[in-house]
Amino acid sequence: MLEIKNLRVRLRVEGEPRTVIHDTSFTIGAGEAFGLIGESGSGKSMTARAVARLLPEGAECTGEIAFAGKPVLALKPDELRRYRVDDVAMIFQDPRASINPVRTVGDFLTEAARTNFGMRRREAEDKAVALLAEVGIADGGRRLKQHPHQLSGGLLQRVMIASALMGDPKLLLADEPTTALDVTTQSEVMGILNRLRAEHGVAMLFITHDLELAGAVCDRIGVMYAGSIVETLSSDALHEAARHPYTQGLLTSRPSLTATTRRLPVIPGKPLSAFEAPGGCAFAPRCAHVIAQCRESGPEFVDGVRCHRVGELS
Amino acid sequence: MTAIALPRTAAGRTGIVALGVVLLLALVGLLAPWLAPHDPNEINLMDAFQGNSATHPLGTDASGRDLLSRLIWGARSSLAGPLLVVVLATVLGVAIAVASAWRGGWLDAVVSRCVDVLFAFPGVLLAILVVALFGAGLTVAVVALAISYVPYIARLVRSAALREQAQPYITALTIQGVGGFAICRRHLIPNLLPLILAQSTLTFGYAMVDLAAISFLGLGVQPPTADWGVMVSSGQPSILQGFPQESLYAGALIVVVVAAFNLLGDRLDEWTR
Amino acid sequence: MTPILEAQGLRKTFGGNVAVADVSFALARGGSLGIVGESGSGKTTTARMLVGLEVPTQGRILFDGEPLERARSTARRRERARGIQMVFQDPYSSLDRRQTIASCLDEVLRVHFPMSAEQRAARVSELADLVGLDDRMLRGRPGALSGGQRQRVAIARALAAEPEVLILDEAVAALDVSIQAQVLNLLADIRERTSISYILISHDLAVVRQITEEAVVMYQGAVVESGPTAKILDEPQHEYTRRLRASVPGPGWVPGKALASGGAA
Amino acid sequence: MSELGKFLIRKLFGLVATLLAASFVVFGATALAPGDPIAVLTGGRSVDPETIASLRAHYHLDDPFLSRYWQWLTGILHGDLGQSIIARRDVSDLLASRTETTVLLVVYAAVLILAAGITLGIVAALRKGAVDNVIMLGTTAGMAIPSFLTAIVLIVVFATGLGWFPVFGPGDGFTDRLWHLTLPAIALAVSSTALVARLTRAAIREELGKEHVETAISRGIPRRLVVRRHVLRNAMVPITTVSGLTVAGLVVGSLVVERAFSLNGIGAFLIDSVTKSDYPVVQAIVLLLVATFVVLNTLVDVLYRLIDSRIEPGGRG
Repeated sequence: MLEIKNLRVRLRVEGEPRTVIHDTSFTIGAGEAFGLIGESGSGKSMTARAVARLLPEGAECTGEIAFAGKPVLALKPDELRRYRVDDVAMIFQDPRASINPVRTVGDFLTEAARTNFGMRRREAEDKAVALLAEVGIADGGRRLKQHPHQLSGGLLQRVMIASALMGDPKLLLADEPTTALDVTTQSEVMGILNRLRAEHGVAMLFITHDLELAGAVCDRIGVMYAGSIVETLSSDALHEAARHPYTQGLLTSRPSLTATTRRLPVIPGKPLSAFEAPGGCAFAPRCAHVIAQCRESGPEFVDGVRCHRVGELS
Repeated sequence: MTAIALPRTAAGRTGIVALGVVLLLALVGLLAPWLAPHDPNEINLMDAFQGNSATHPLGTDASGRDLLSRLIWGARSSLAGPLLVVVLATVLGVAIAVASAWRGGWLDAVVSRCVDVLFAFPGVLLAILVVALFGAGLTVAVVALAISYVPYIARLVRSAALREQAQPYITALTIQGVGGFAICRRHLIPNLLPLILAQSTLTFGYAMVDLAAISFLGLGVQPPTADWGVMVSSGQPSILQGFPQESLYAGALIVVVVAAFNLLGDRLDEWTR
Repeated sequence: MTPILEAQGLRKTFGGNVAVADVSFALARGGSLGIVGESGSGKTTTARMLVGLEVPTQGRILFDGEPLERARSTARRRERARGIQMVFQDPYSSLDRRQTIASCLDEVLRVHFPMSAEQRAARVSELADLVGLDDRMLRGRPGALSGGQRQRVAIARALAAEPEVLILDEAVAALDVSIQAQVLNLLADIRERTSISYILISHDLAVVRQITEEAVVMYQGAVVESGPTAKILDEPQHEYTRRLRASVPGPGWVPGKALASGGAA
Repeated sequence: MSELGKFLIRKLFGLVATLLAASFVVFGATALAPGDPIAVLTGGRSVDPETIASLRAHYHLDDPFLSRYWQWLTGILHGDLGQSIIARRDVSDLLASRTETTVLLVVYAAVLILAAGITLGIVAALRKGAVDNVIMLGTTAGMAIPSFLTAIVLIVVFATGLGWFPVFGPGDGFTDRLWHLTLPAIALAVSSTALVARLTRAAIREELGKEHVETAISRGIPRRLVVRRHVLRNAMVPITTVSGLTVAGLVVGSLVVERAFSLNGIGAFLIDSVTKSDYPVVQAIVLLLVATFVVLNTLVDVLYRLIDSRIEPGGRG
């Protein structure tokens, strides 16, 4: 349904172009959940923004993003608006900043339905209350009259999920939706998001830095490093079949809940953004298996992994 | 601090131009005795209202005084006045703000109440009240205006200081047992400095307008001293006689300086963020 | 052996709000204790009481068996600083952006020890070595460093006063996964080399397991469970601990499974 | 009691406290002043001690300070603003005729500022590029022009030059008055208009960059509705505050403009009284202006609270 090919994004920072997405390709099928994981500066959030065409001003975007065959990057303003109305909905990291603070929760939830589908207020409110019930907010009628500052972060993120589903989208873009929440709240909100997504048959692009979380809620996972996807794999195979040294490193460097090791195996150095990365393989400076070839030429993305030595290592 | 790079953006360049204008005019004021072609106060009624000429490049006023010389000498009080206002108001405002933000408690409460009361007196009004009581003159006007600016600076700096001292690096220093005075002097105030500088620059523009207004009202610098504000005022009767030059030249200089300081302040403000 | 740091019935109220209701624990000399909790659990207020930023409404803190007095004066603060130090969560705001790293470390040495400039310079490079900072970084300002490097500076600064207890307030929470692992290893190395004791304040159970032996779980201002970290995580007794444990994603995890009651507002 | 009620009562209490403190400052400052009021009363002539004594008694100059303050304050609360030393008439009578001119001038200018300033600010914020640049350039210049200079330029161009407007005087009858007050009002409005325009632009630009605006866009709400419902509506909060405070500041700005256009308003009267050391008049006018300023500020605060639902009881934000 969503097909991204050789996506490349450059932002203007203080008048200078900076590559944030180097070369990214992946697909998401109808109803599928795809997790995009990476550390800071990897370009994962920018990928989601590119899909919704919400990149900052002055951003340059090349390559292809096709939604059900529609070329997203070439949509005219009116088509773009219909695309956002009918096809995609986005959920952001900080619900408190993402909901207009001076309007009521009801205004927020019903605005799109009333504006875009011409629903009457009562009708839209009924639908909103029903969706609030689905996200585990029972007293929806009362909540509609409240202002965002009267709700906790966890509740607001549920409101955000309900609002995303108001337009019956086909693809949900979720950008670190639980990062700002407490662990127990994260679990609740993720549970709701996961269940509703499945019930409503909505596909999802899930952006997170938490590999385990992505593994638990997504069908497939793409691991991003320095603006490129270095590996895509099925969630089930995450722990057993990770082939790229970066994916393996991320899995092992995270402390375990069930066992204590004296020292964690680490990836040396720090994560780089696309514009900081050297020529050749971007991960080469941090890779334990680096050979001369890695520094000379960037590996192609072949058979789900981007590594020169994948044949020998896995 | 990082090496100072020349600004690349158009906005940055206007900042540099503004700074150049300000420095140039300040230099003119400093070098007035050497630059001015005539004695600014030399009255020659025979030469009144002359147009531009070789001896009087910008003409003369109603008393036949050389306008160029008066403008050059006028740079002194016109620039020094606002500078004094800014320095006085900033030193007082910052000291009060940092002390009350740092100590908190009753000191902060008392200072906040006093600031609130001072806020009830808009700048020029307080100056007028003080001038009414202590007599007209530049010194009185400068002090009065400075006092009326203190609450604005104090409020701004206090809230910035509160934000800054809530930062963990200040907490870390407190935990280390570094004394409050040392923290304020070595860390808090230096980190507020860019903000203070930007604010002072903007304040200079306001001070210039307000002082000129006070002089215009006849309550600041007293004629016949050459001062741009005074010249705008004393040139006013000449306008009806078809000779607006004195007011307009002096006024134009005020506008240029104020605009330059506003631009500079905006750039500094952006740079601070 | 007397615990190096002990909290007895700590309580802190702000106006009518109870931030910390009742907290007691003991940190063994050379040991490492985790204080686990989510936002609103009172764990940060507890940390602030330990370093003297807040005065407990009730209860007391014993350092090496002696009750700690209220740190009113600068001298008292210094004395406490040589016993207990703290590393903060945010590596960006916990360093003065205008100060070079060397001068930041030097300032702490100057406050605490009567050393000559050369002695201090030598000690600064020793500290830098300990946390893995090179000379170029020492001469630079925080702006030139990455988040992980800054956190190393913050650790070095805390160690400069040669404290017996280091409080790590979510000290690795803001770091990227690969950097977090590096800092966790560093913390383990430092404890091995200096026999310092840690108190780790964290919401991240895996991190707590990695660097602590004992832990207390806080919920709404009170300790609900305490004991050896491994035991708490493997066989959680309190309902809240179980919920917290079940909320952590991992292999075979199903989100929302831990959801016991419909979420509270 | 409702939160709003509590808020209003607290505001009212603060207003009264500030006014009391300000009145004390005004009166106290006058008492501190060097120079002898008797000298003003007698105009510098030598007078026999009995006359001086009777004058001192008449003006209560020998009473203790606090008692004089109390008499003055209670007088004011009863509408007695004291007596002019120079004109030997009640200050309230002297002010009555002059108030109208000043109020009309300030209201006229306020309307101009709000209409032009907010419009320019909105246009500049939403039309990036040439339009924005021109408005920014204009407002940069506008903010740098002192009102007395604007006054002079307006007189030179429109009054003496083109002859479209009268040069001086307040005029008779309402329309004629507006006619006469047009140039003064513009002179008073220019720099404040520029300020309001810039701050409006900044407020809207800031709101445009907010994440909730991005959410609205991502939900496919048409841009003009996003701007109207989310950007302008939210930016109104800071814009109201700034505009309100700017308008309150006009109370003082009018002094200068009245002088430049020789209008017989309160401001001109104040300056006149200052030069003649007519303390009772100075006290009364300063207090009046301060009261107006403080009341307007309080109104702005109340308005702010009414349009921003986020404000929790006990403070802003």
